[in-house]
Amino acid sequence: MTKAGNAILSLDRVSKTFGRAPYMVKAAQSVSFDLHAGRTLALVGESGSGKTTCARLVMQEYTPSEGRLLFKGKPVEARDAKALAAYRRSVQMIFQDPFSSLNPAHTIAYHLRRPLQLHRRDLKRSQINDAVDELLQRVRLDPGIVASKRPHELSGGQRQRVNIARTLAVGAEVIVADEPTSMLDVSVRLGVLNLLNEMKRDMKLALLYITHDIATARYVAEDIIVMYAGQIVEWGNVNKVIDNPQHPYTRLLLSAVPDPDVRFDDPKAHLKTADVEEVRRLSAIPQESVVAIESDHFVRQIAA
Amino acid sequence: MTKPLLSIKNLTIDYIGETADFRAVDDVSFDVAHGEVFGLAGESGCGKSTIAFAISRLHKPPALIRNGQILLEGRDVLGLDPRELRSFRWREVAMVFQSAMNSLNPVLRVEAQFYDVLRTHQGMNRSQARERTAEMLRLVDIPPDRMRDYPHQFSGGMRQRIVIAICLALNPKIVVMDEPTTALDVVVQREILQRINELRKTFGFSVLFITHDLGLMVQFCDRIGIMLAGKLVEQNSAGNIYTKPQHDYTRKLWASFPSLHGARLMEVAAS
Amino acid sequence: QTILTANIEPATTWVRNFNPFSQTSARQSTLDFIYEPLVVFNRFDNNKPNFRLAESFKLADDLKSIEFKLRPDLKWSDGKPLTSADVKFTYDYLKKFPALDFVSIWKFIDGVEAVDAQTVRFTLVNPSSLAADQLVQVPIVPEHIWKDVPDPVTFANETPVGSGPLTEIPRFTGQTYDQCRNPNYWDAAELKIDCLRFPQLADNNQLLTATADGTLDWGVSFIPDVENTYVAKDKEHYHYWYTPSSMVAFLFNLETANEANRKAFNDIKFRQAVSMSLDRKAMVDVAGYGYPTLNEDPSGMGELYKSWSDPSVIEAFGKFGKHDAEAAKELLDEAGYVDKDGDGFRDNPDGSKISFSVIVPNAWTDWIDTVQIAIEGMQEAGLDAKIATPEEAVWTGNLINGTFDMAINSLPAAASPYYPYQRAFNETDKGKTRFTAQRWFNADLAKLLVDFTRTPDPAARKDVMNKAQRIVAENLPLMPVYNNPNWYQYNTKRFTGWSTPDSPFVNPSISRTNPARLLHLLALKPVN
Amino acid sequence: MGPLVRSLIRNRKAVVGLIIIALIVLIALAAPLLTEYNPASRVGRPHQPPSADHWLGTTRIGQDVFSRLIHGARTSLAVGFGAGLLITVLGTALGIIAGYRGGKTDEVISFFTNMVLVVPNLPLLLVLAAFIGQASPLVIAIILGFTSWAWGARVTRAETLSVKHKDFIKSAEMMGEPRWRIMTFEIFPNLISIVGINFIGSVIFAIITEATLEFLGLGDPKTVSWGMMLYNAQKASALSVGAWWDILTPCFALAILGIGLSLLNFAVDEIANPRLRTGNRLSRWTALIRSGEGRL
Amino acid sequence: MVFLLRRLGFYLAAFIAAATINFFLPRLMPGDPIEIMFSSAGAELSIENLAALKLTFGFVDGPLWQQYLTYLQSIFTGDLGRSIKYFPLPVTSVLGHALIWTVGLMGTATIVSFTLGTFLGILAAWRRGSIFDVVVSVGAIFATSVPAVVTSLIVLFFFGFTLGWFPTGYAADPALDPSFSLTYIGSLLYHGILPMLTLCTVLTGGFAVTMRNNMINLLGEDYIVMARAKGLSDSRVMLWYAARNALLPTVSSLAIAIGTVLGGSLVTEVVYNYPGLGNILYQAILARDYPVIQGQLLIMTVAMLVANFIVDVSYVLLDPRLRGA
Ligand SMILES: Nc1ncnc2c1ncn2[C@@H]1O[C@H](COP(=O)(O)OP(=O)(O)OP(=O)(O)O)[C@@H](O)[C@H]1O
Ligand SMILES: Nc1ncnc2c1ncn2[C@@H]1O[C@H](COP(=O)(O)OP(=O)(O)OP(=O)(O)O)[C@@H](O)[C@H]1O
Ligand SMILES: [Mg+2]
Ligand SMILES: [Mg+2]
Repeated sequence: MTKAGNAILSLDRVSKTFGRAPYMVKAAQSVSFDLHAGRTLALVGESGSGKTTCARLVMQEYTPSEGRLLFKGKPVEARDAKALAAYRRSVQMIFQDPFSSLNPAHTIAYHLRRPLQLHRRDLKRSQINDAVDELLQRVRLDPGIVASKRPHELSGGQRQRVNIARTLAVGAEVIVADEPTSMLDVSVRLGVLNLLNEMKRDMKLALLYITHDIATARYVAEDIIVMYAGQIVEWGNVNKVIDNPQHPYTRLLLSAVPDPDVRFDDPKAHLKTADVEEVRRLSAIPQESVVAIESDHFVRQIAA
Repeated sequence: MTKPLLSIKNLTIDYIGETADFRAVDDVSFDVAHGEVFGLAGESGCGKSTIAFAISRLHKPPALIRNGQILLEGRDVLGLDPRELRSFRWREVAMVFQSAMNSLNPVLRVEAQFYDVLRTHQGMNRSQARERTAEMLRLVDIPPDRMRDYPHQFSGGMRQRIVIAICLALNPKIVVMDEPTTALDVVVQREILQRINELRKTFGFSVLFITHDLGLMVQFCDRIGIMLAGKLVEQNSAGNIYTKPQHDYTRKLWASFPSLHGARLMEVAAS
Repeated sequence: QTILTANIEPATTWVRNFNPFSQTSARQSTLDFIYEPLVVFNRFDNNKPNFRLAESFKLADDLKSIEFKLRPDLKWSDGKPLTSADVKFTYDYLKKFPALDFVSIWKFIDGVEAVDAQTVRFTLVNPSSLAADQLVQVPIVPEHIWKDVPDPVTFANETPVGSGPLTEIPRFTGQTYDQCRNPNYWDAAELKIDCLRFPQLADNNQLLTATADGTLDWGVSFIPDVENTYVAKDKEHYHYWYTPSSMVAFLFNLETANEANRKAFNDIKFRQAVSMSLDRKAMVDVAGYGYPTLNEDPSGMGELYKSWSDPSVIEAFGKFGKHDAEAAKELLDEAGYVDKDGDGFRDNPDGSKISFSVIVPNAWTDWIDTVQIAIEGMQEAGLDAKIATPEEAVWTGNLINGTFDMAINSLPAAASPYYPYQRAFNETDKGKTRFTAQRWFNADLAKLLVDFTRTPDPAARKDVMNKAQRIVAENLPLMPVYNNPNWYQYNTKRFTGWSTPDSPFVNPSISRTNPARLLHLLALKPVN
Repeated sequence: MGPLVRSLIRNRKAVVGLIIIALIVLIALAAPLLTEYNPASRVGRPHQPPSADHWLGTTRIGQDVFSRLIHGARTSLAVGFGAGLLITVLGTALGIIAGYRGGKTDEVISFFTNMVLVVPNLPLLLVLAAFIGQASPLVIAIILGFTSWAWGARVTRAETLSVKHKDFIKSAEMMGEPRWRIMTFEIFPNLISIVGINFIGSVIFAIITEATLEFLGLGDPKTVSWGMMLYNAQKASALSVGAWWDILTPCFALAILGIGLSLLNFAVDEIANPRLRTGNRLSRWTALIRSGEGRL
Repeated sequence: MVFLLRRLGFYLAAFIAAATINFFLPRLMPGDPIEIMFSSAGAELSIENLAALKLTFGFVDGPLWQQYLTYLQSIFTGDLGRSIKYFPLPVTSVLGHALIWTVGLMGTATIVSFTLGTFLGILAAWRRGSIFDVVVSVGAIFATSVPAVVTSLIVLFFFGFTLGWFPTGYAADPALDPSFSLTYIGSLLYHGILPMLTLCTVLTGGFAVTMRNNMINLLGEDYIVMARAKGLSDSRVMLWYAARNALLPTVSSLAIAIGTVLGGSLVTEVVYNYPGLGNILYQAILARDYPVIQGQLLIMTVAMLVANFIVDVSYVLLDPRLRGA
């Protein structure tokens, strides 16, 4: 897809299937993409299209059924424990549910202290506390107030900030964020997204942003991938894809996004069930050929 | 204005605590007209579901309705005796719950869950009920022959549509929908809401629609109320809420929405 | 029909088994009542023979053989004649199936022959004046039935054919069974009772209920606080009479592996002192509810073998069988057993430490209580004694193998003190039975016991026994404390003719170990 | 732990339960100070009814029942808490390991757990106790520990499975926490209430079972314990001879201790699962409804 | 189906494992049953007779593995040997007789207390916080926390001895012959009341609590709220929606409860001298009746396995979600 060159991490025609023959689910089919330092790649698609599967492949929670994973240009070998550990450390994740991603039994400070103890052996005990404070400040939390609290005493947005701080503490280079704001209140969503953006910019992180909210994808990402039934159907520069959707599924998705400017009564906006079914049917058929609309906008052909 | 269908007056609801009470709904009043879609928006925990529950009087301890009136076509819902209440529920007010995915009983066939309602309220026998069930399922694009399946055999969107079909089985006067599509993806959400919109036009029921997606709400609702910490802070037509938000909080809500096309409100957010 | 309700054995459910050779699992009403003995010796009447199937017996002068003459015209309950062939068959049968030979009769005899239809002759391994006593313990079974039994060991003999008074089983359920009149009983005229009924009674509580509400006419139960819980319910009709039975005694293992203990145990002074420290009265009253008979006789004769007892022995050694805490301490002091290391307990004169446990089976509460009292006494005397309560099986094993220091043990009651002495002090039995657990053997005593069996003359026998008991009392290998009660409750409401303290014509117990129960049964009559 | 203790103190059941247990523990600890009678020796005539000298009468052989009662409490408590601890430690460790490690480890542990669950416990214990012979309280506690962990393991495993899928475990793994640390520091603290319920339940079970085994005659007769008191009283036909104090004393002692522990157990259950709570809230609510200050 | 097959596999494995434990346990017990038999019967056998007897009882001193194989083989052919205490009855018939009583007592008690407990639990949960709920919860605490020994002794003391209302032993009046007559059945019931009462007291509380807690957890589910919103009557929501679903975990607790029931019935049978399996086991242990002990444990294990299997099956029947799997 985008040229591999300086990608930190790339998926090279990776497929993942679950189950056996009659009940086989192809959760990801020949998926390829690159993550670059300082850039965000958004992954959108309907529920069950394989987004989380991709995230898990990146996290090495799943091993690919086919294809390979390149980290800084080199394939990641499961046998090389040290390299694997380094990989795991470099790729961190922010979960969808801020309520379950922090251990209710521990203080916020503990959550940040542990990665430091594990990965920053050079730090002395006293320095670790300072480092914790610094991390909290970086995600705009007041260490004096927050450090000694437990997760349930924080709001969802605050918790997501703690999660971000933790990925930083581990020393992540790639952050996978699987719907990091979908469970947050509308009013704090942007704050978290802005923070992620900032981190990406300042720390030169590569960000994989998974969402079904195309609007926020456009807000945070440079590149976008649209998935359907395990396949990437369209990808490229985020603005170009959204403003000039080529694949019928991308168009369907975009037309379904709530738009306060168009009321349901408006016949223009009406989705016909039959059409929707047809788009779904066609998009689900595996296709090889890819058409480049522009240098940074590609679309998969659909079956005739 | 004609007499409203549903009229909520000074509704105040507390959750009783060990020592102090928590006021979840604070002096809320609004009306829903015949055939109208009224939207309630607000952040999580502002009391939207609490209001929805009160309309069918579904609250259990420790919820306590401290004050106020709920009138449906002028009849005081809070004054109904248990028998009246049973026949009032579903026949007049039907509900789609926040997690409609889970609101079907997992161990009963879909058919049985229709039959329950039809028998209780209309005294139908099994074959009559089956006929009616088939009719309702067709309305929401579910093949009627699947009525003998169990809920877990349907996808989330289908389950949601089944619930909607059950809702409409008795031609209720108003359907309360508490975030009916939160768990679904946008295309399915769109399909379902469109279908509700059509049915509403056909059958003429009103809808009380609860969500925190303002964009969606403006698309779907006729009038919208904005809630903040148990209070109804603004109430206006959908267009006005969108274009001329009055309350600061409403404006802030809008500001938090990145828009798909163009960066209309981005500046507000950044500031 | 007159039915007498009796209780012989506790049971959770009745199992229909009337195999007279099956010691543990046959119903205990099998012997004597179904299979009549040749002769019953009445211990309560100077061991006088009461002729049953046999009308006489004759011991050869050389004491090497014995002939029994059967009554004429004896019949089995099925009407077939009972002859000497059946007797011979039975004894030969035991030889063929040693597992059936519960009295080890073939160690005692070496041949049996039918002299004529009415006479059988046994030849003995060793000359013995006690041959009849031994031989009559074997039940005689009908040849025509038993010869076809494929496996007599597992044979349950559900519908027995017998020779005794009560052979018919008209009713048998898990909770009750009746045993009724033999239609062909030779002594039918004497039998006034038509049936014995045995309700199943599992434990003390049930027994007590059945006894106290008058259901039982004849019982062998332990009843706690019998005066209050039983007699008081109907003073006129409810009675009990507990005669002395097996002897309970404490003993030291003279061959214990613990050297220091062994030293003390083998010192007669030490044993005498310990014996004096035992509060036998408390054991009887507290541990035994007052039911056992006190036994303060260092030779073990006691009440049970009173007629054998030599007063001069009691005079000389009696004080060592009586509780006297002060005397015990004095004797220990005198013998040099004093506390050398200051731990509060006496040590050997050479300073080695004496410390031992008394073993008693885990579930036998009355014995445990007895041992507790013994230990209180020994501790009072300054000895480091403790209690240990192994499982019954382990206890038995320990006694047999000699892996213990001190124990409580019992010796079964018998017609004369010869039997317990023989059991306890016969060196060839060492390591084979629990009765030789003390491991004390004495050549003079052994010789006296042999003499006893070869002495037909009663006066001469008494003389032999006098010598024997003196040796025992002198050496105190056992420290008798009491004789177990021979349980017997009887109800005079429906039946009379009971053996009572006023007319003690027969051992009153209905238990299996008392063949005289047959005589007792025949003496009973309905009230009207 | 702070919040747990606070919730315990606020829970009425917990308070009553704690008071009962504390009282019994205190009495057991102070036993030698409360009576001059040696629980094992004869200090009076047999089966005397309660009197000023013997507050709860005497046993069949004249031991002081009160003295046996309060000394016996020590045994019951020691066995209960000892075995309870052993059961809980085993059950929790196996449950967490099985649940967290999954795969083969889980299969093996689960198989054993299910095995132990389907072998009837008390009969097995009976046979084991008989096998060991004159089982002292310590021995009973140990057998109990090694045969009764299965239920706890199963529950803990189930709970571990649900915790394991929480994102905070995944993030700890991603961070590179070693497995033992995840099990002990990440998972375990979240199972505290389950472990607590398991512990109290096991204590109750152990106390009951010890008493039962001893009652059935499989204990060591030298032991001074409530089970032995029951056994001796039963053996002496205390019921039939009207010596109710001999048998009812250990009966009520066991019942009261059981109730105390159960109250605590229910309370922990309620704290772990707030839905089960009734308490103050509901009474306030009811009062408000009654006074007409609101309705449903 | 696959689910059930897998469970069946487990049960078979569990059965063999239990049989194995069962084989080794009594063999490790100290003491020789024959010797005990004779020492407690007060009779003595000579060494030779003892050896002969042992042979008859099948105590061969062959290598352990050989004994083990023979044992396994005989188990699968249903031959459990002969009882020593109830010699010469085969173990199967000793246990067979006792089984009837235990199944009668325990089965009835389990059914009664499960039904009653479940019902109380349902009502208590439905009327959360009411006096009824408080009474049920507190009652359940009391009932479950008092050992079965204590309950049986106290019940026996008051109703059997002090008041004398009920018999203190036997499964039926021994004067009556077993039959299907009214008097006999009446006597059976009369004698069964106290043990039944005890068992029910011990069990009902547990079932009530489980059911109550499950119900309370379920009552928050959306489909319950929806059922109420549908205007269904309270009883229908309570039984058809809540109770039915709450029964699922309760049923699984029933399988585990069978163990408790077995334990409880053992004690109860001993206290009331009921001629059931528990009492037989107790007596067998006292008498070191190996064959009976082994057969007993095996039967109890099989009972547990069968109970578990029934629970599995009913689980599948009750929960459609498992059916497809
Ligand atoms: N462990 C698994 N075993 C079997 N099938 C799986 C597994 N994980 C995912 N799948 C299937 O793979 C497909 C893709 O799932 P995935 O979770 O990647 O979707 P998604 O796009 O993340 O959906 P959502 O937006 O709901 O999170 C789905 O059909 C799902 O059912
Ligand atoms: N049973 C209860 N006891 C105490 N407080 C409750 C209870 N149920 C709800 N609340 C509180 O009442 C407030 C309003 O809850 P409600 O469910 O009506 O919010 P909502 O607006 O529907 O939120 P959401 O968008 O998350 O569904 C919340 O703060 C909640 O914490
Ligand atoms: Mg809500
Ligand atoms: Mg000393």
